[in-house]
Amino acid sequence: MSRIGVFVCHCGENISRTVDVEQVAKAAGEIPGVAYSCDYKYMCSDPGQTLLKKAVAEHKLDGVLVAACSPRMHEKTFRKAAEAAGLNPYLCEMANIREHCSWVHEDRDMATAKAKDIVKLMVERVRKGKSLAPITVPVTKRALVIGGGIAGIQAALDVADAGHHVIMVERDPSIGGHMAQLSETFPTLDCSQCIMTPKMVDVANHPNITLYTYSEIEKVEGYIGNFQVTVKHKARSVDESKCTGCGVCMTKCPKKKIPNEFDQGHGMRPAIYVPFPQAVPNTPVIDRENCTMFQSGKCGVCAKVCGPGAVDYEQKDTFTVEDVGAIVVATGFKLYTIDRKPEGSPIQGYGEFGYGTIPDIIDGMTFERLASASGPTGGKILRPSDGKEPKQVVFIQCVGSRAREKGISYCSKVCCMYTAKHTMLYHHKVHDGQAYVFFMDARTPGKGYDEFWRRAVEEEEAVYIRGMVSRMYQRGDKIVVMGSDIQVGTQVEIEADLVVLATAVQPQDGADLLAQKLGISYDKYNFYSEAHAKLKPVECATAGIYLAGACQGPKDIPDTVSQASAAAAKVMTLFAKDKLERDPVVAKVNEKYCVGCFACKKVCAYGAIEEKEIRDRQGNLVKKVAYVNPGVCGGCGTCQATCPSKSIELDGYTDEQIMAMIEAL
Amino acid sequence: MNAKANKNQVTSIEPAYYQAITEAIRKEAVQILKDETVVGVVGYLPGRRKGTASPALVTTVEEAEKLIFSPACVNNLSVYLTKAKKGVLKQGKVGIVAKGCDMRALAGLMTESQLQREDLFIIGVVCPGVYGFGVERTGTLTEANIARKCRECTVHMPEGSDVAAGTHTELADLTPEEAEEMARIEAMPQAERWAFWKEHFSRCIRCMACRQVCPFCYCEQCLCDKNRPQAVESSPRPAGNMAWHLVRAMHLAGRCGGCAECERVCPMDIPLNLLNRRMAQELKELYDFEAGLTPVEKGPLNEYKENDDQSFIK
Amino acid sequence: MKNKLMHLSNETMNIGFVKKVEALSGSSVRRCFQCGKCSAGCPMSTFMEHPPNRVVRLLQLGQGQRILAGRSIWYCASCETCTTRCPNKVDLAAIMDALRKLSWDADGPSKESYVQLANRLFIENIRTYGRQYELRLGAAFNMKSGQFLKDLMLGPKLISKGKLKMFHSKNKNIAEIEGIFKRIEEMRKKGEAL
Amino acid sequence: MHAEHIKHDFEPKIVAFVCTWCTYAGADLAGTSRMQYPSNVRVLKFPCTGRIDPVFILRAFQKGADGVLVSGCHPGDCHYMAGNFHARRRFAAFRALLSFVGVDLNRLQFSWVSAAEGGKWVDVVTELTERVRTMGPMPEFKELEHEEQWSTFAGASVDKSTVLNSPELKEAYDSIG
Amino acid sequence: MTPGKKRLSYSYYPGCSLHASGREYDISTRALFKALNVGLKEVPDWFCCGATPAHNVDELLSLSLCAKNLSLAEEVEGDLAVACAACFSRLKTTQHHLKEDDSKRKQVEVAIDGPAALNKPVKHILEILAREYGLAKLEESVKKPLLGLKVAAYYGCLLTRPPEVPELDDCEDPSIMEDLLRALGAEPVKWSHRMECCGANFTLSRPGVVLKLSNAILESARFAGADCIMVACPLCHGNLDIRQKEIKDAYGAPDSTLFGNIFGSELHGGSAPDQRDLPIFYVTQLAALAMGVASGSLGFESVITDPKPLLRDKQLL
Repeated sequence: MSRIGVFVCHCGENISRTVDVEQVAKAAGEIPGVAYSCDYKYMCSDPGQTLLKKAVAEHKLDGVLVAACSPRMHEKTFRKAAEAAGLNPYLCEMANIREHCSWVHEDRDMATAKAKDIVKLMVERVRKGKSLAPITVPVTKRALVIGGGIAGIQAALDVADAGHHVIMVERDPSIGGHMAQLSETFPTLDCSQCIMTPKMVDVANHPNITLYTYSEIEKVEGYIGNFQVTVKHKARSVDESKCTGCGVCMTKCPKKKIPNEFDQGHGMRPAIYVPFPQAVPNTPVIDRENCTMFQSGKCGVCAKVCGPGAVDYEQKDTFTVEDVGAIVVATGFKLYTIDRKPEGSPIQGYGEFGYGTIPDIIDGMTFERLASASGPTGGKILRPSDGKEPKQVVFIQCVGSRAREKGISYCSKVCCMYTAKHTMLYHHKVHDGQAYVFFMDARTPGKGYDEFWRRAVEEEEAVYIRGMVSRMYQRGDKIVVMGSDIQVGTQVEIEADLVVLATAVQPQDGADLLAQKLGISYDKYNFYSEAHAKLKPVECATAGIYLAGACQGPKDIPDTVSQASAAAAKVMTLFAKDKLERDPVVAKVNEKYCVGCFACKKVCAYGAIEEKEIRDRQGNLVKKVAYVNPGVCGGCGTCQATCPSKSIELDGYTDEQIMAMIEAL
Repeated sequence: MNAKANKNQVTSIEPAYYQAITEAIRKEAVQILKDETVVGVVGYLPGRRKGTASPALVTTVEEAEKLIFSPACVNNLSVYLTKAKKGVLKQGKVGIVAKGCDMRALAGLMTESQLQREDLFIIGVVCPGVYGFGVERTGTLTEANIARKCRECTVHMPEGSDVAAGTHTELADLTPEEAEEMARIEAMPQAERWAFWKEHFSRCIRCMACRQVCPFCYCEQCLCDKNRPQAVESSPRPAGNMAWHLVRAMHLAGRCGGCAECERVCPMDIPLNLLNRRMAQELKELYDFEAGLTPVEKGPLNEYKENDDQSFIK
Repeated sequence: MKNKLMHLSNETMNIGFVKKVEALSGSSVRRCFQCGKCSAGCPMSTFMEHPPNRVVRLLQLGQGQRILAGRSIWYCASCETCTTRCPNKVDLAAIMDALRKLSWDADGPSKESYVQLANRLFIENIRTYGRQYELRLGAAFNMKSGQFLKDLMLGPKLISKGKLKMFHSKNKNIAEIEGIFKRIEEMRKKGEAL
Repeated sequence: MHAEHIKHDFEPKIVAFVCTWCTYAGADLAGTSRMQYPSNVRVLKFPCTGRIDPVFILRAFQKGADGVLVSGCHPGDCHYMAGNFHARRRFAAFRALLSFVGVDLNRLQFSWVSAAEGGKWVDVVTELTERVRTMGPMPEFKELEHEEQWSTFAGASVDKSTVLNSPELKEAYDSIG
Repeated sequence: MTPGKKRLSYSYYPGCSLHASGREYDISTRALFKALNVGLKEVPDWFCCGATPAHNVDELLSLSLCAKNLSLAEEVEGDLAVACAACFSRLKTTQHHLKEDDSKRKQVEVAIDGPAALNKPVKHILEILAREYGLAKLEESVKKPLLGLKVAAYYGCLLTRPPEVPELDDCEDPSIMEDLLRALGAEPVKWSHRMECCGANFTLSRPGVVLKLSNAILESARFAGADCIMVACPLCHGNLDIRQKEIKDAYGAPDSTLFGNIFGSELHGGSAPDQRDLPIFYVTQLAALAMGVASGSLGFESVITDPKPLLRDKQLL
């Protein structure tokens, strides 16, 4: 760059009060290579910008420096102006002589001297600058949604409704997730299945949604706009294309006493089954572990009774590869259990509550099933051990949650509300029963939430006891609950018929393995990490992957749905253009000198660096070098600082630019 | 670290010990050349002058029968695979004779994707030490003629090799000269430390022998040879010398295996290994990293922990 | 029980005392979020005017003197149930030890004299004889506490069963015990130990 | 806030290498809040502390910096997720090396200054400037710049002009240019 | 060490109680070890461990006393066997604390004027029997299985709490005593109060406390249908055995307890609450009995709540 223009701004009096801008402009004009310099009252104003454009044309400037405010303020403004004048926008830089100079110093001489220095440094930066072209990446306008709970369903429907194709992958035989298991939902107490099942059907019927249930993610390759995802379709043993969903196989299956996972093990199902009557798809799956045919080779009843001949014992796992441009991760949660944990596990069980051996100590989800009209008791609250109606029910909050001694320090966020809901459901169903709740804090922020909790206390007569339970043991057919009421300052002992534990929300099993496949980060509990806690709560740090629901942290249904729609909006934003354009501040590899030590790859937080083979004309491998995928590179430059031979370089912050600035110190 | 129980501490290591290793190396080298496991073996042949040895790539059984191991086998042979005899790996698997410090370099080079373990047949040598420089070469290794780096060697056993020659034997009661020297420098007042290194570096003639002999200086273009921008002045003047040696120490931090070849080949007797050892010591203290005998996924400066020490940061 | 107004200010909160408790016990006080699990499981809670969770709460408020004035700390049986079950890993048993030590050092105005007396006699016994002789301990306790008739019926029965020895001798190496006591006292005098 | 206007005998040259997302923004905030601090500091903006190469620090000292500041996002706040973590290790090692060769680490400051910490930026810069001011100019690297290799030149007692006083030498030297 | 090849042998720290109120524990321990051919050599000139009173008011003293005892124990070969749960807890706590806290260790080493023996393995006799001698071998050695004897295994506080110190078993749901009982042929009952506090050393200063807490334990054991209680701590034994009569006097009246209230009338058909005498056994007494050791050498005569009727009833005498 040999014809640089320097424009010094007064910013009204903001700069000129403490900095002698004329002197700065004059000094700038004397720097070799500066072809033009001037000062002006308001560079960012229309006349100021016109001044800049004119000067570029008149003086044939090939680089522009505006000495004014912080680039965080007006860099875009001036780059646009420079572009309008026919310059590459990246050849326009700003020298910050306001925030970093005139506003923070009062001595006019020293501030002026500093301003001159800043201009001198930045002139060097402009001099060594390069024209950069925005990077474009093609976008495949198909989205993958992992997980078919309410989060995945919402995200999938939103994206599909916007006209883009969606692939939904669900691990279980049916979509619906945890929400399908719930009886009623806070704070309105509407029936969960009533609001959930229509959405499930929508997914199944949507022309833009391809639904893969009983399937898992095998492998993920590619980057934003261009992922290749291998999906594993686990053998269902039932041909989905033939099955009519008549259900005869299930009624005829001789093996019927298998605890039903959907009912938390309290109801029974056959070996060929759909998890629940409203399942989507309504195609059964054979549980091979429990099927007599698979275990001993003798049975085959389901195949015999199936009219369309859909039962297929020979079915194998199959794989498909899907090209997608964006991925929404909505894998949800699981509930903590109080059982004894394997040795060395960071999470501990509750020995003081009997390690889960007392049958009438159940968790919240089991209570949901007991309260659900479609549940194993038909909606009657009956306790598991003897089927009696419990008259004294103790609810305990924060089991696992907020217990760093058990390995979980966080608050599970939903338990306060659902416990309040449980006390109401219980009171509605067992009028002469009494509910007690041991709690530490009632955390009920949310629209209508605190009112809901107060209703449980004031109208539904739940007795809330501020304190925790130290021990529970079976005595006769009662469970003795030893707790304390810290407000009264005494111990409390309750002989309960049933105890319901609000157990912690934990990430799904295998969340870490999926994260590793996706190349996204997760916290020490295996919850997925968002790119920014405040401003990018939906995005992953890995571009093109978005989070929805409890896989990112405990969430209730409204929050989950909001985040799912937000994730869908992010996907749609990405899909709004045919090509993805992004800031060209990315790293490039000098393949001539790269020796392939891949230190850059090791430090890259984005996984943007790949190994590339260089071959000669005969096709023989000459060497392996690093290759930066510009679509993925975040532009931090850690790779360049790490590279011993500096064979990788970050555009916009090249060694040449930086060294030139240091030389000018 | 080796189990103390199994090692044998002696006051001198006699030629017979080296002879036994020589035999073992020859046997193995002949075998793998014969059965075409490898296309060549990098090892040591007797030097022209008596009592010396020089690195060589042998490709025939006849040559392999001349391979030796003696206290004069000072060179780190790993450098031959990435630099001097780089081409040979393209022809097939290569055998290499490796002392503990060579093994470390090989492991480091594997970590850095410069070598693949499956391309190598490593004939490990249980090395009790080699000669220092300017010492009397009697054929017997003693406290008087052992190299400085070998006095504090922790890698006598070449774990991770395909075969190992020799039995674990060490010289007893060696004074840790390098450690003492490091401690002495650390104890100096800051200005004196500066003067110490300034004097040493001012002698540097930038012959680049240190770079040439270093297994880790395998860059095709050294940062210090670049002139756009010129980060390190390339003429042998004090400013550039200081910058060169600091940059080199930084680039080797977390990688250097401590073979001290740089120090051995320095014509100006600059104690270069002290810099490398100081960095190794720091990385051990801060991140519990030690250059080992097996490749790792990432070196200490290519990874991080969220709770790394930051007591020096405000 | 009087419910005295708690006036909180930098002056009335004795944080130095809390720091001492934390140093002696090696456990954080602030970490407690008052879930009350300690009090729920404490076998001695019913005997205390401040249940365990409130002892920690008073510490958090810098009200060490209120704790020392009461008898709660002397009714702790050191059963470690609280420490074992605390969700926040607050070592309450160790905090109780620390509080008793500080009360002991201050010759505190505790209401609970019997437990303190028993402890004192127990330790004196060790210093004098090296081992514990229960008959002497019991007798001395009854004498000093003025309960001459306590366990009157039990004593002879136990003696006849061989459970209480009428006679006993000192350890041969009793001087070593005295040495331990002396050296600890010295360290404390020099401020080398708490 | 009015800083005192004292004319000092020595105005140290302070160079700050900062990341754009946190510390640069923090310094901006100090500006918009009109906080005052010594004008000695010259700021070089980087995308991330992870981009900062130890060579830059070395070069800054050689080019006359009396003090160097490296500042970025707090751990966990890195805009690029982990750049500052890598920088932390790199500079921990570099500090050890500089100290070993006899550089006074009081001249090299590292800090985490977030976009919200205008006050901390002022504190860090002020403290470093004042500390370096009391230490005086940094002679080490500057001397090296002006010294020649041969020991006769390196010897402090020998003045360059006297060595170049023979006409032949002078001529040879000038012809090198 | 492979069992069977070399004879197991231990150094032994009995503690004060085992030389006085808990003498039958000492006697039966020695008899049992002899019967099992396991060596036991008493540490000469041991001191009191300081028990609860010392750490109650002076942790440094408590740590120093234990450290001194540990260094005395160093003189005797073999891991240190401890029978008293309180001594065991103190000795293990001392090792744990001093290993973790360097400054405390230094203070203690000044106090005892020598190094603290932190690596001398300290073993409770329960773990020696169940793990080192081994349940299988123990079962083989049984000569007179304790058939039909329903035993409530009582752990108390100090054997398992806090979990990181004794490292004996799960701190909330241990099974070592029950396993041992099964090996001896007895029938461990499932009961609720096996880890509740008995009142411990309040027996001297505030016996009322002990009466209340120990009563709950006895009631719970009776409710579970136990014939007797097995303990591994002389203090627990003292409280449950010596004060059993007193407890009955204090709480014996119907409807005076929680259990009496709720279950008493219902379960016992309106009759008076269960007031059976519950003999309290030391683990070593039962084990030795099963090994065929003569009952005369197990100190049954020293016990207040006479166990002989029960043993006769079960044909174990």
